[in-house]
Amino acid sequence: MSAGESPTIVIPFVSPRAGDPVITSELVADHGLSDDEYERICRIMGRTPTFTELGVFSAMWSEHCGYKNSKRLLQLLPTQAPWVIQGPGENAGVIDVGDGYALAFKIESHNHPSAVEPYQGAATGVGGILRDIFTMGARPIAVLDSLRFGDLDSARVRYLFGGVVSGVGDYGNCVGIPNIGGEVAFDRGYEGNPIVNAMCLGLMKKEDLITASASGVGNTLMVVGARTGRDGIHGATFASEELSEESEEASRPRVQVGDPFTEKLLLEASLELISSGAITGIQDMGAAGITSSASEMAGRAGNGVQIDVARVPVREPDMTPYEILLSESQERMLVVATKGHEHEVHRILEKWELEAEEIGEVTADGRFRVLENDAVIADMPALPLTEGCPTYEREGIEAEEVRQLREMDLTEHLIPNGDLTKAFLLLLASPNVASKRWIYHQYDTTVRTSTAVRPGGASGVVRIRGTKRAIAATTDCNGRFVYLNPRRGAMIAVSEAARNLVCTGAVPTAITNNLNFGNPLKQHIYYQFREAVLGMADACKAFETPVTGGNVSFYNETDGRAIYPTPVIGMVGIIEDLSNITPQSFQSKGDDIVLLGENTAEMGGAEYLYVTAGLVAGEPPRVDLARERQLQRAVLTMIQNNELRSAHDCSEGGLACALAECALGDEEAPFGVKVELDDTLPPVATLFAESQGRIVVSCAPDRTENVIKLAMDHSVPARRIGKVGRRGEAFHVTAIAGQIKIDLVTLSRAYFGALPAIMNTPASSVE
Amino acid sequence: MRVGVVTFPGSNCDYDLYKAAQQVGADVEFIWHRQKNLDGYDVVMLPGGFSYGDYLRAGAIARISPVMEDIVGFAENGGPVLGICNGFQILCEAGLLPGALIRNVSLRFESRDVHMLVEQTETPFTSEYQKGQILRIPIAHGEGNYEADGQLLEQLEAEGRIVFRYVNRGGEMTEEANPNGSRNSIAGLTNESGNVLGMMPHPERAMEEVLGSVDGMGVFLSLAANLSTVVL
Amino acid sequence: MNHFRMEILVKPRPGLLDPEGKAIHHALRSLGWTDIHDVRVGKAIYIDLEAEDSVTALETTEAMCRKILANPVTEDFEVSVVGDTERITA
Amino acid sequence: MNHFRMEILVKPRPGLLDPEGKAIHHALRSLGWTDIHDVRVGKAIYIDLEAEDSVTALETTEAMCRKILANPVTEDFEVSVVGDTERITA
Ligand SMILES: Nc1ncnc2c1ncn2[C@@H]1O[C@H](COP(=O)(O)OP(=O)(O)O)[C@@H](O)[C@H]1O
Ligand SMILES: [Mg+2]
Repeated sequence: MSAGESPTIVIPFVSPRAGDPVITSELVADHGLSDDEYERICRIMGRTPTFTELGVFSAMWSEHCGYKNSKRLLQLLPTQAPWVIQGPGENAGVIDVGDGYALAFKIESHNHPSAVEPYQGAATGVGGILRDIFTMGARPIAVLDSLRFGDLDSARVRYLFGGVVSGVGDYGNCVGIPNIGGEVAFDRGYEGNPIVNAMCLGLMKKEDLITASASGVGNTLMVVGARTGRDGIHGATFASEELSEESEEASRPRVQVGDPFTEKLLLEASLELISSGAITGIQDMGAAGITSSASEMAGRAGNGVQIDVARVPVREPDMTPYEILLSESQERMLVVATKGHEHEVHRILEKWELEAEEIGEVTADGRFRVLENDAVIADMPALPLTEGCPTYEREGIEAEEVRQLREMDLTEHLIPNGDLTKAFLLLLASPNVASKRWIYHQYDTTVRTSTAVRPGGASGVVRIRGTKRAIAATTDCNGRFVYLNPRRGAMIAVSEAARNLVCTGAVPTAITNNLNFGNPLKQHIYYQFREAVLGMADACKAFETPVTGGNVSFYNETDGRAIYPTPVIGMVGIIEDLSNITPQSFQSKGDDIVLLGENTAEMGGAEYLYVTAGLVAGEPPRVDLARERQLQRAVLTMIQNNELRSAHDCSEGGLACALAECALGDEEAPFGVKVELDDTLPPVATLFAESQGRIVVSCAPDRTENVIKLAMDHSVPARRIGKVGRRGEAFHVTAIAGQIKIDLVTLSRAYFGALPAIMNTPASSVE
Repeated sequence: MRVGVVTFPGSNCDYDLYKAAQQVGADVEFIWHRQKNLDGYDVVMLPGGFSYGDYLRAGAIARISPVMEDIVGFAENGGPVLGICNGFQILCEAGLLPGALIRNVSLRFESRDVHMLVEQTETPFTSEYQKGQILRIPIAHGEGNYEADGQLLEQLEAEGRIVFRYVNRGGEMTEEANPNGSRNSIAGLTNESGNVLGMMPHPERAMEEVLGSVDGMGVFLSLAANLSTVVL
Repeated sequence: MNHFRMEILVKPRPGLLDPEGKAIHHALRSLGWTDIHDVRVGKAIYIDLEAEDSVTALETTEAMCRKILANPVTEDFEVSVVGDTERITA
Repeated sequence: MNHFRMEILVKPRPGLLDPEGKAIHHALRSLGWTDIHDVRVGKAIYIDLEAEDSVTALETTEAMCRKILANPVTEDFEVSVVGDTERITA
């Protein structure tokens, strides 16, 4: 080549595989690619892609893998802090938690699969998130689940709810990872399109961190674990489609079945592989299977990979390369073994009664090349698969319908329709407020013997064996607030998560998030998305809780109607000393009850409106991030100074419901309550408004002065509102112009009996 | 005391059991399910979990693991064997304990604290408890419903082989206090010679205040007390 | 009205992973039964009911399957009459 | 050698508690099917194997049942051949 001449680019020619369909514009559209995107692919390839190549591009450039419509906004989130070891971009985020330990954590959604097959959809959701954690070299130590369903009066919704809960439970129980918390909400806004998000936390010694990259040219790619079947082919594109009547029928063959037993073996084998030093990288085969794991691993290392699909162990005969590359069969991993150490991988896998097969190698040429025996059937540049997906920023406009709901005048609802005690019982027995025991009694919460606070507390806590430390975690999001005001709603979600951690004695440290939204191509959905991301970014900055990873789930729509925008926040915190762990419920009769924060008449989005009037309306409560931060600092100081016996934040159902939860505890020995509230507000607002920035604490009477003083030092309003009564005494809360008085047995029955009673009525997969 | 904790594929309480035994001063080792030699162990413990995924029936596939033959021999020679949760299920499947554990009446996995009454203290597993003591201990299982025919139940009662029974906080045997529908509220029982104990609740999960209860310690302290005298 | 005993066989749909079948297959193999190609596990449900005749009994049972006994997404079912009044009371 | 598909029906022994059957019975009743006397739930296991002839296939399968597939304390079993080479490969 002489100077000035441009280098000749050799475009590898790949002849179409016999039997593969020809590429037509319909086929391109079926793969979820726009004309522009297809042209871009042709430019990248330097020719038209083969059918297999089209499948690979389509999966990698799907919303699920390519983050087309979210990437630009997500870049606005804060991701850095001195304690962040691994930010977004890996299988999971990792933070330093002290004493030489690192914590990996992440949240994932499995909404669409769960809508079609609740049990398997939820189970495989848990399976996927566990793999994301142990492929970082961390041993999973806890799971949380964040769920949303339609109203439980539908037999189909009960079927979905019951199926999801046993799916989440059976999978985690079998693998042996304790569930330490989560959340659930029921609202017609989720009818037909449930939300199933699972979060996992894993612990490792800092030096055991491993990443998912295909480094070391010449190293061997191995697939380990379960065999590849036709499950979930095109799951990644499927996860990015709206649900419709037909999709339920049409997507059946895509259902993936989970095998938690194999997962448990895979977990042990993977951790053993990682500590053996025989491998340089490992990644779960999640959405888009081998395709995404291989190309992402290549992309991260700036290398290429060559894979022979004929060597992939399959479960079914006659699978095409297209199917093998895109299968989403569960419980599989891609491992990069150091050249010459393959036998060690085989030895470890054999011990755990699992298969391992060498399927290819890491190359230097930056190509993603696929062979079928000797024939090349795909040959494409690796980097554009992971980095080349076009990203879009769209215009967002608020829906008129939502604006009207938000601006609705709620004054008439401040006048109670009858007896306050009756309204209160109705609220307490609403599945959104009532005890969630029916759920978490199906989850193993104590396996691994490290759970210090089980589900039912403000946040779950697991101790780190051999240290004085513990990790706390919570998931939070009130979708109604986000629906009515996305920016504020997202801020509330972050604030509430932090508040929940603080109540158990933890310092909020970092978040992962799961952004569940409708179709982003619709302007009003994009508006919700953008506003929510902006709100989250502000709140995360205010609380110094960087985002270390997350997941976006778009197209959560049924027949054109979107769910409430639901940006679930999964937050983790550190408890420096086990003695700081603080319960949520009252501990001792005669203790003073102190309210931190202020009651307001902000009824917007309150559960009270939904229960009494079927309304989701009004401006959600204000949230002042600076004051919220002060409140949380104050409570942490009180806890560290040993001033408190309990702390509980006010959320769904307002102050009255928070007090009831403090009184009831785990049902065994509830305490009476005597509280007097002198707020000059309508009693409905005092008792049931969901104003932000409030925490109910209890303390020994000789500590009350300190508690109030500490609050004042932080400019947090505080006042003693009453006393913890004797066991068996009444629950009595008085507001100006109204009161709630009720015996503990009735209270307990309403709160604990609600969900079991509802779930005792038959469920059905058909309406 | 030298304790062997057996790990089957799918066991998930093996590590917890290991730690619990270590806490009372035992010298503990894991026994891989393919191991064939139990020489030198004073106690063998079968942990909870989901050996072979609990597929077919809980404990059914683990029962054919190579180690089980030796465990049967170990038990026949009087060696103490403790099976907790899935370990209990395996012992029943292997015929080392009578009866069977079938699905909970609720058909749901049941995970929570239960209360159980200590009825027998003349066993190597319970000598450090008081007769009539009420323990608060976690359960976590889907198939813990102890099933046996009337004749066997009578025999178990007559021979005093029921060691633990589900009760409420006040010590009464009630339907609500029975978390899985077990016949006669049986939570744990021994074989005829008293050296094999199976129980559904998890004493190893109730060993530290930070976990909510220390009521499970008695099981491990009893073994330590009984076996260290044997060894010395 | 007559008595019928219905047998309902509920099987995992072909192509779907059957982890239980896989585990049993593995166990049988390790016990020396190596000539096995495949194991699939489903449910066998027996319902004793009263109906006009066997056709109605079958129809009713199929309706139960669609409504609650089988999961249409993951399972297929087969219904048959395996007993009538005499055999049941015997 | 020939291929056989074996069907194994594993049923809870009469008289023993069958929590799943009871729950299904209850659910069916509350859905309006009130003419049901009893529901029992067992397992249906399908094994594709190779054997000399159907007699050997049956014997082998029965041995599997005794060894592991059924629990003699709580379950009875029934074995039959439901398919041979042709039907299986079809
Ligand atoms: N799906 C779930 N899985 C596990 N625990 C749950 C789930 N839903 C709720 N919980 C637990 O029930 C308790 C009450 O839930 P919630 O009312 O959402 O708490 P809060 O309002 O304090 O955030 C919490 O401890 C929570 O962890
Ligand atoms: Mg709440």
